Amino acid sequence: MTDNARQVIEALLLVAEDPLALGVFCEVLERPRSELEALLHELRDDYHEQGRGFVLREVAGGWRLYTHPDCAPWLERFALRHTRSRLSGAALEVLAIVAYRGPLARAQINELRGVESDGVVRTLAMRGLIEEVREGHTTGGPSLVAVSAQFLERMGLNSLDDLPPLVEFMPDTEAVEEMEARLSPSA
Amino acid sequence: MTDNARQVIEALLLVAEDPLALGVFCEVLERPRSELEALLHELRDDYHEQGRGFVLREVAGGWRLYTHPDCAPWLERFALRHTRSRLSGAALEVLAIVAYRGPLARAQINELRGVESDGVVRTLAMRGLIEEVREGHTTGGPSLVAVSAQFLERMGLNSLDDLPPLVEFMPDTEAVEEMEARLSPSA
Amino acid sequence: MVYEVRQEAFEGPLDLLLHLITKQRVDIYDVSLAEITQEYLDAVAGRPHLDLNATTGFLVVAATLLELKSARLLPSPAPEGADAQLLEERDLLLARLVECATFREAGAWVSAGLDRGGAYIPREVGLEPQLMHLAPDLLGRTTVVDLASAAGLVLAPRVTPRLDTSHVVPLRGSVKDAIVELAGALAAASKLSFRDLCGDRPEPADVVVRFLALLELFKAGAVDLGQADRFGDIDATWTGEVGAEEVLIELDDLVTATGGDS
Repeated sequence: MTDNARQVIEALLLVAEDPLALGVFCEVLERPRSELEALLHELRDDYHEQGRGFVLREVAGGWRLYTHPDCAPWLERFALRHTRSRLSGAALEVLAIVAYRGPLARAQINELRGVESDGVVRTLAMRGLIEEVREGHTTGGPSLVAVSAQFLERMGLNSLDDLPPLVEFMPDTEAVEEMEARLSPSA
Repeated sequence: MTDNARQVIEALLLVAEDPLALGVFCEVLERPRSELEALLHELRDDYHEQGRGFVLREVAGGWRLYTHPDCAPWLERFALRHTRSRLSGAALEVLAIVAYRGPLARAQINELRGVESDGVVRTLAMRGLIEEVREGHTTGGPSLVAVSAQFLERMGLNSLDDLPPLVEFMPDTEAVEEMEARLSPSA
Repeated sequence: MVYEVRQEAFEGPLDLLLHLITKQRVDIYDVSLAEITQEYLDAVAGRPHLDLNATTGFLVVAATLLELKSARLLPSPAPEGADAQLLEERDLLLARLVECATFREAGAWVSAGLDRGGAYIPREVGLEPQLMHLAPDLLGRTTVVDLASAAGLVLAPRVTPRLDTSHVVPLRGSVKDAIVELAGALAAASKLSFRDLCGDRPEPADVVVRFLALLELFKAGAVDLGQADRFGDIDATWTGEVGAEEVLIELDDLVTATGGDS
């Protein structure tokens, strides 16, 4: 019966259009989480060891099949769509702010960057990388933005907890001291 | 290098929405038909022997991955309860193109998306959201697709004129800015 | 001292300030506002039209710099209080700059992550036809806005990666063609406005090419130019003294003489 569960897991992964949460497997298969989780890990390792053209990844709170990154050049030849246009520096900054400080209001983004960023926010929302959420699900509350599940998926993150601590990106003490010196009125 | 070809074949099968003709594999991999055909047969037998949840079948002049028939009962349960009640990104894109640019030929959709979309078009037609119309109601004219009355009704639109103007939804194209910068002598 | 203040390169005053400070090229209190202003005006003068966003952005930058500078230059009547206030302002500004630099770095990390993630292509084929009828309503919560957003993205002009060919002069042939075309039109009508000469071609590149062609014709003495008022339309009158052929020969000579790098 374990073999069968494994088979059904693979079939489910084949028809899924989003990362599938562990809970979905549990419900469909009516088996305990621990067992299914073990099977998913086993499958992932299996594909890896057998050098398959697909990989199983746990991202954005679920499991999904992806093509192996080594195959990307051939797939680009097959599907032009995947040559994505790159984001501007401004867009990446806003995306980082929303990932680390979100959910937050547009006005807060503007304030953090010291420049009006509504256009960039709109572009990111249209690309599905960020989305509007409402505080406490009440209507009439302030409209806040947060990163989307699609963003997590694209980044290969399971949740926002997997983001590296922001402190890693801070300029080092030396650079800060230098900035400070240059800003001092007595400089 | 054979291993790699096998890997790329699997990756192609994973992303394909329609059966892939042998010629497609040849084109992408630049390898002889006989070699690739042998690999496809090998893969098919592989999946069968390993008792995978998916099978590789040669149908309609091409190769495609299907779920294993034994898994059907579980997949039905999944389809009833867990398929998301929203369109996939690809389906939404095609529907948007047909709504804003239709009636248009399938080839035009593929061109606009930069990727073969016949499978998605078929799905949307099957669900009654788009339908085939004939230019000038003549027989033998090119087959065009347009959104259906059911689609309008479901979206709460009176006619296609009620769609919001597209210009509001165009991203702030970095491309336009870049072009402008290139024209300006100070760039 | 050379300042590299290009409006399009900076996203607001914080960005500019961060650049000026981290480049270690200038002390912000030494920044010559007059020079920055002049450089900016030069850049603006070369643009086909004035970008309101960039212009107001510049005003914000200039005002920020002016504020910082005046705070430093003005003698403070009550040194202690004023110093404390200045220090406080400085600390606030420093904190914002550090934040700005941090998120820029984080953005670079996000970029690398998106690139890496882009190599993984998800399976998104979905249910097989025989199961499709079991799935809930496909349109679900799809709104008109979702639809329009998807259309906006997929129908927007596609950004394609391309080689930077800006070092190649792309319009020379076109200028020649335009000279022949304009000379023909002017010889026939004897007098035409620039607007007429551009005809129904609203493309900025075409307008530029025609303008350059008109200047060449003027330089060679083939046309006389007149402009009734500032920003008004330009009238071109065919002198009949020089033909298009001669203008072209002269242009070729010029190109050869300057090593083809005009």
